[in-house]
Amino acid sequence: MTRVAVVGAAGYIGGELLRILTTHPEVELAAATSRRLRGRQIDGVHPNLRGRTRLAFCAEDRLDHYDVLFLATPHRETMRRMPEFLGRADTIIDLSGDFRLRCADTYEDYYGVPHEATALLGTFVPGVPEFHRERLRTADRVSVPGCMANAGILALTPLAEAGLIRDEITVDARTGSSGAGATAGSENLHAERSGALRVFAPTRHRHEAEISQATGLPVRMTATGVEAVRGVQLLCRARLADGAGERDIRSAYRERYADEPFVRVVAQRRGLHRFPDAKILSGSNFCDVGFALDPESDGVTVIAALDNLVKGGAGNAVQCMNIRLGLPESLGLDFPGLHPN
Amino acid sequence: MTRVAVVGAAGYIGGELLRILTTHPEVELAAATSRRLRGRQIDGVHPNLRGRTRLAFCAEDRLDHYDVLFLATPHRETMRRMPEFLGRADTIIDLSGDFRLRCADTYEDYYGVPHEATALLGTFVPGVPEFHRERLRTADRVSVPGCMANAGILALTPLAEAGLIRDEITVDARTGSSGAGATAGSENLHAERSGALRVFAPTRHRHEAEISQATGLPVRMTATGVEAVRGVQLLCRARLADGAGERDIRSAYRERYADEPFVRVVAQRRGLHRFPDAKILSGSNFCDVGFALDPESDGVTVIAALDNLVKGGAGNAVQCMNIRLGLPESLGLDFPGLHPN
Amino acid sequence: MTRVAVVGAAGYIGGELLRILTTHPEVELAAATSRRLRGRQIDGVHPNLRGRTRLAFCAEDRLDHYDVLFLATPHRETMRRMPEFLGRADTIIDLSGDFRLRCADTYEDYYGVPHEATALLGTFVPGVPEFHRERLRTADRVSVPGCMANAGILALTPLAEAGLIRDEITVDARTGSSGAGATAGSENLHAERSGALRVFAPTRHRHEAEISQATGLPVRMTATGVEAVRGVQLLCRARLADGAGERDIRSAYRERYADEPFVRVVAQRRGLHRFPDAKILSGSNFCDVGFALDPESDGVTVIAALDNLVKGGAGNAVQCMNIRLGLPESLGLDFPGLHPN
Amino acid sequence: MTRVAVVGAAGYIGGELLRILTTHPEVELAAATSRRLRGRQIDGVHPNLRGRTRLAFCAEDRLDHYDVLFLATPHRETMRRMPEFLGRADTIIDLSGDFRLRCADTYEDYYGVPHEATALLGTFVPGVPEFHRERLRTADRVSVPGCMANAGILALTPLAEAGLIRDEITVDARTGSSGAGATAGSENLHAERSGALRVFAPTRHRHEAEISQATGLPVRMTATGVEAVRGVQLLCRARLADGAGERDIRSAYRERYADEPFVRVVAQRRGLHRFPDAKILSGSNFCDVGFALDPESDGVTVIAALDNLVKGGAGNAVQCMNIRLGLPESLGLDFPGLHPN
Amino acid sequence: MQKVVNGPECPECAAEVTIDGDARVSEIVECLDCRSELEIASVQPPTLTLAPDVEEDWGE
Amino acid sequence: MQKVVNGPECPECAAEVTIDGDARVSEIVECLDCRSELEIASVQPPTLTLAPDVEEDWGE
Ligand SMILES: NC(=O)c1ccc[n+]([C@@H]2O[C@H](COP(=O)([O-])OP(=O)(O)OC[C@H]3O[C@@H](n4cnc5c(N)ncnc54)[C@H](OP(=O)(O)O)[C@@H]3O)[C@@H](O)[C@H]2O)c1
Ligand SMILES: NC(=O)c1ccc[n+]([C@@H]2O[C@H](COP(=O)([O-])OP(=O)(O)OC[C@H]3O[C@@H](n4cnc5c(N)ncnc54)[C@H](OP(=O)(O)O)[C@@H]3O)[C@@H](O)[C@H]2O)c1
Ligand SMILES: NC(=O)c1ccc[n+]([C@@H]2O[C@H](COP(=O)([O-])OP(=O)(O)OC[C@H]3O[C@@H](n4cnc5c(N)ncnc54)[C@H](OP(=O)(O)O)[C@@H]3O)[C@@H](O)[C@H]2O)c1
Ligand SMILES: NC(=O)c1ccc[n+]([C@@H]2O[C@H](COP(=O)([O-])OP(=O)(O)OC[C@H]3O[C@@H](n4cnc5c(N)ncnc54)[C@H](OP(=O)(O)O)[C@@H]3O)[C@@H](O)[C@H]2O)c1
Ligand SMILES: [Zn+2]
Ligand SMILES: [Zn+2]
Repeated sequence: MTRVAVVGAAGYIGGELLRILTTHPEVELAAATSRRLRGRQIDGVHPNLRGRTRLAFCAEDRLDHYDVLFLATPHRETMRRMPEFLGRADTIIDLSGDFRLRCADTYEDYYGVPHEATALLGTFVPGVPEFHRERLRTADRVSVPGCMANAGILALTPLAEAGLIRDEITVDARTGSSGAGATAGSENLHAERSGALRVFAPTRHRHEAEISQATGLPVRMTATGVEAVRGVQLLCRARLADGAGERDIRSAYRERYADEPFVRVVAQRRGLHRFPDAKILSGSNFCDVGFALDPESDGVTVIAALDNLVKGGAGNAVQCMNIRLGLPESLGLDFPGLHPN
Repeated sequence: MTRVAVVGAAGYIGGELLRILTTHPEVELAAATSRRLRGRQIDGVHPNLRGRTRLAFCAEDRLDHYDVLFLATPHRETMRRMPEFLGRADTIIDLSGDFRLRCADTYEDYYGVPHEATALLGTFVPGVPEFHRERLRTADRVSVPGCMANAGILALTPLAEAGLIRDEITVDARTGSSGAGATAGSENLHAERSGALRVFAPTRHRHEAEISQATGLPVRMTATGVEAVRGVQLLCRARLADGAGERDIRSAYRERYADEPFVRVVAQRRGLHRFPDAKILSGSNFCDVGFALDPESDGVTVIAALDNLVKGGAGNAVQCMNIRLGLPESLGLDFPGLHPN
Repeated sequence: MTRVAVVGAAGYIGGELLRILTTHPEVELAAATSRRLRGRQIDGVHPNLRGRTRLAFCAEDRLDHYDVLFLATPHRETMRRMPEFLGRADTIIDLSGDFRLRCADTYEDYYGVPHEATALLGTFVPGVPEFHRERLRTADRVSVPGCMANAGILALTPLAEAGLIRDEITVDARTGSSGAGATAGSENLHAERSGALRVFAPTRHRHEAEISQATGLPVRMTATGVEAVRGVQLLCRARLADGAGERDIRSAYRERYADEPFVRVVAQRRGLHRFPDAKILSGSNFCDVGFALDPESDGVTVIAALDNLVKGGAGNAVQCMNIRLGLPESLGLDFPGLHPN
Repeated sequence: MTRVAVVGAAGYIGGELLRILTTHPEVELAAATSRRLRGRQIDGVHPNLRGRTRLAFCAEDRLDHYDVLFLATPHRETMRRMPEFLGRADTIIDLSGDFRLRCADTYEDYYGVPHEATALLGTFVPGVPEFHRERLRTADRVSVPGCMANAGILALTPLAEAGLIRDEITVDARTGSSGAGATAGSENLHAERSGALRVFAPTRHRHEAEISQATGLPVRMTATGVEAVRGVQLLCRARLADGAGERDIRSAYRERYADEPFVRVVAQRRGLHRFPDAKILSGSNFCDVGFALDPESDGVTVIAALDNLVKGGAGNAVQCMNIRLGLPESLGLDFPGLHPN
Repeated sequence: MQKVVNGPECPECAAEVTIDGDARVSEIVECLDCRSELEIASVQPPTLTLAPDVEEDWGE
Repeated sequence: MQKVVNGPECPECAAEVTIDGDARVSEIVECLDCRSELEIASVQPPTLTLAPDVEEDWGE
């Protein structure tokens, strides 16, 4: 049995890690930390785990050494404490934003503070199995992308790699409320957030830097909070390279994703479910990717959807862990999602 | 022009009072207080009022004297400060729970603290136009009922008065999130509250004391938070008195409410909208009341719905003000609600 | 491998059966019927199954013989066709309402039509593992209870059996829209149904007959459609038998459900999640049961929640199948549900 | 009193017209047609109007002659029947899509059928008070823009007119379910539509033609159904003309909209409500317009929101009527919207 | 203005039902209180009977 | 492995409460059944009392 622990386990990403790890057949969840709730049963704040575990949260200073340590702590905080965490596990899988960008300047530009562990920046392997699987097999430091970033990376990289799109890409992202974490504030008060169409990033959402880094293309991204708890959907616009057409796009995706367990290409001509929709992805580790060409211009609309807490966070992290441990990649991740939901 | 002011104007009831009062043709909104937001424009937290007013919140110590003063402050706090408020207006309309119950012991029983202004308890007229219209014409102190209480009072009093029901009444109330006010806490975090069916009062919800006081019958009440921002619906069960039947019930409501501008009897045999549903009442001052008899027993189900912030709060308070000022009772209250919504 | 088939597989219960059966390790899903969609891929209407199966719907006349046949067809229709279905499988698991009530008169009373296969009525074993496990081990005909009925049966039977409650029980049920199936009509139009608090059964909801049959007590039940796709919650009121108290109630549940894999007792004194709430049960096979005593009377409020499509339907049916086949009872049913959701 | 009638009055736009017209102080609602519901009370399908009117729907052949006739009928059908309607009123206000585009070819291109009343195409004045007020004062034929189109026109025209933006504009629109009308189908079934992020137009939504016609700029538009009943929000991206900056944008809006009763510029630096959000606009006739400049590029994001049934339909139509009749422009349209909602 | 006959009682809820002066036997009218569908059984004097109910089964 | 003492009953709901072997007087433990907060009153033998309730007023 692999011994794993989760730091920041009282939060939403932490809780989702606990859900997956407590049902994962090859790991033993050895510790889950919370400063505020130490000593309390984890099912007190994660009531879906009732009857599944009798684990209680522990304080961080009770951590010992684990095979894998997941970090589900806020950015800024995570980089400060990374040296300490590195000593506590063979493999660190970080879900915060602190080690996703390779370049310290870009970090400062998008996060508004200087990076405090620049020496470590280059040492993390991106937690994107679809593009870094080989490196992940031996990686001891993994940095999982942001929820919207992952959707953008999976949607756009195959087209960028194949040279099928050019120029600037625009991304219109929509996100549910769990993306903001479990901290109460007036912005997340039910009466305020419910039914909102809140453009919280009219330009330059942070995740654009990650998508740009992965695709090598300039990206302009907005983000809007929509009525949902879980779920992210991206609507991206790009211009086709000269001569590129629908078949090229479809082939590029097919080639890239034919054997991927968790990426599905959804671009159908009929039915209710023609393009990726986060509604049916809650709890699943799928990222659905689709596209449509404008018949009158060189524009292509690319659409991606995922559950921000799963393929946009905890599920993707466990997929990385499975790869690192040489386990079947889908272990613990086979829930397909619900319909209707 | 009547000069009015609102204390606690940054909250949800306060905001709804501002909405109604800024469009009311016969009043001048002279002041709106907030401790936290004093000096700020009121449309900062009440964005629906953009373009309607340039009023800023003021601190409470800036209040002078008004024709009518509305109190939209928390219970407990309100009773402590009532003596001070009484000096600031000809007519006080209190929306808190502090002066609704005539009996200090019942207050302590349901609110968990002793009443601190018992001498004032009997001096408030219940803000229920349907049953206290005459007293309201000259009342200087009005205590508006609780949101769910008002629905229960309007649904059950006609039957109790007419002797058509007997024994204990049970009330199962469902409420939206705005009923809990504008203070952020984990219980009202969107991701937690959204889609919830949260039984927050499995027995003895406070409003049962108000309904019992009004109807003279024992009441047992539960309350569940449901997915909605606005809206309250009550499902009440009672037993028919000997010999009472469907026509008696219908007549009792008809007689009571035929001329009431804001109570509608909704008990239809066909269609989608057979019984009261809060969905179509948002923003309106209606309380809809309906009923159905069990064909096989002496049970009757009584259903009531209203918008907790309007007929369950601010709208009802303005209706009381209109009566007190001798204005047409519906002034400022004619928005019928939306469908679909 | 056990060969199973689903009739009525294009509906919501049918789809949920497909979800569970396609991931169940010990069964082979051999056929799924739809009249309207025969020949079409099942993931066309059940998009969550994309990538999980390449099965297409077949017409009913293509059915051959199976180990287990699930019926997810409308009531009335099912009883007419039952003789035909009986010939097509060793074990029939019926999810319709047609064989739940033992008494033909009660059926006619609640369903409005005479029963057309009265000779078969007594031959079905109730699909309630918690109370009929032994009979289910050898049952060839299983009739799974209604979604709300199952919640009521699980909540109330332990108390009735132990003689802890007496007299009439009232049940106030709240349900999401998937309970009405996949047929479009104005009552289920999004703009009409969204946010509704629709009392569609103000008295005598059909499921009261099932709860009454199981508990032996008179039941009066109402049902309200609330904003949710999945999920049922029941709020039941009963009177305690003389001398019965909180500990007796708790012990009765403990004894009954200590070893049950899918019933949890949720009656907590603190926290956000004190009583059963369907919000966290989507996709899971749990029924949560809780209670609270009125400190001032002999009243007890009993609360139950489940996902109507899982423990209220398809999941419960698969649990019955597992028992019948001698498989571990939780096989294919281990998804714990999501939080937040 | 002005005598008005509504054709297609059982639909969602029809119902909203009835809501506004029954409370409008200067008009008499003389007739409301429905083929399916002729003879039935209008409050049967528009339950918010209970107690407001005793009008019943009439068949279309019962129409006589009115001062103003509103058409709330489907496109294609409306153009066929326009000659007949023209004879029934002094002023026709058409809410369908059939007379919005000046060019028959563009119509065919976007609606997929040839226009059948091309001779009438040029005779309709666009129902956009903000840009055609003078013509509307005497117009006998008014064609109100599409819901999303109106948001786009109001958001972009001031910038286009002032030469502040150049090249192609992209528009990502989000819309609630009432935009699709009151006809039940599986695409609008609550369980399917609820919580959806459904990209129903990945390219070339019809309303792009209207926005392009009004602004003179090429437009590429997508549309996504989001969880809401009412409400439209547009997120538009454009490039600034050389030298244009934030102040120019703000001035252009200010100049255009300073005196407009129903357009508000919302582009704030602080608070929860910095940009236009349809959440607070339900029932109101406002279109809120805002913008943000990308600090690192020449990109500008423009955001607009409105209630599709009000400023995107019925309210805008009544505003046009008020202008035509020489009435105060806001008459019957003063509901400011609700917060929270 | 349509002539109205000051009408008979709704057999379901006893509300007074208003019928048009030119109404004919077997036409359907709606009771404004309980919204039953009522059939005009006779016009002189006006009498009403309950029209057969269409089943509304919301299944939930 | 932590040592556990097979514990006393929860004073609220009579569930058996498990306490760590190294628990001290006045520490707070949670009843796994009813989630009351319980204070360890003594360790030899282990006894529990109900910790004072924080008021949870959800106001609605
Ligand atoms: N939510 C998403 O969709 C998503 C997706 C991908 C990645 N992420 C990333 O995952 C991380 C966690 O996100 P979340 O949404 O789960 O946030 P969250 O719900 O706010 O949880 C964060 C947890 O971290 C702990 N914490 C807070 N401040 C801390 C500090 N200064 N030091 C140590 N621990 C602290 C808190 O628990 P205690 O205070 O009890 O210790 C809290 O439960 C963030 O870096 C986020 O960017 C989030
Ligand atoms: N919400 C409903 O549905 C509803 C219906 C009927 C009646 N009521 C009653 O109406 C009152 C207000 O309810 P609400 O929902 O509007 O609550 P809310 O949103 O929490 O607002 C209360 C306001 O009172 C002010 N306040 C808070 N504590 C105060 C104190 N100690 N002294 C003075 N002011 C204080 C706050 O503003 P500052 O801190 O900025 O001053 C706050 O904006 C309550 O008594 C409630 O029971 C509510
Ligand atoms: N929804 C729930 O929560 C729930 C819970 C427990 C039990 N149930 C019961 O499960 C059954 C199915 O419910 P559902 O919600 O899944 O309904 P549904 O979504 O309407 O599906 C019923 C399916 O049955 C087929 N069908 C319809 N009429 C038929 C007929 N005359 N003969 C044969 N097949 C017919 C239809 O498919 P084709 O027309 O394509 O053949 C349809 O897909 C019902 O008996 C219901 O009472 C439902
Ligand atoms: N929904 C919006 O947000 C919105 C906004 C702006 C403009 N519009 C436009 O307004 C019009 C009405 O839209 P809606 O959303 O209200 O649609 P709707 O809810 O479907 O209503 C359309 C109404 O037209 C009647 N109708 C249908 N087919 C007809 C035909 N062939 N001939 C005559 N009447 C027919 C129907 O009533 P009966 O069958 O009972 O006669 C129906 O009630 C459409 O042209 C739409 O494009 C809609
Ligand atoms: Zn009637
Ligand atoms: Zn306990």
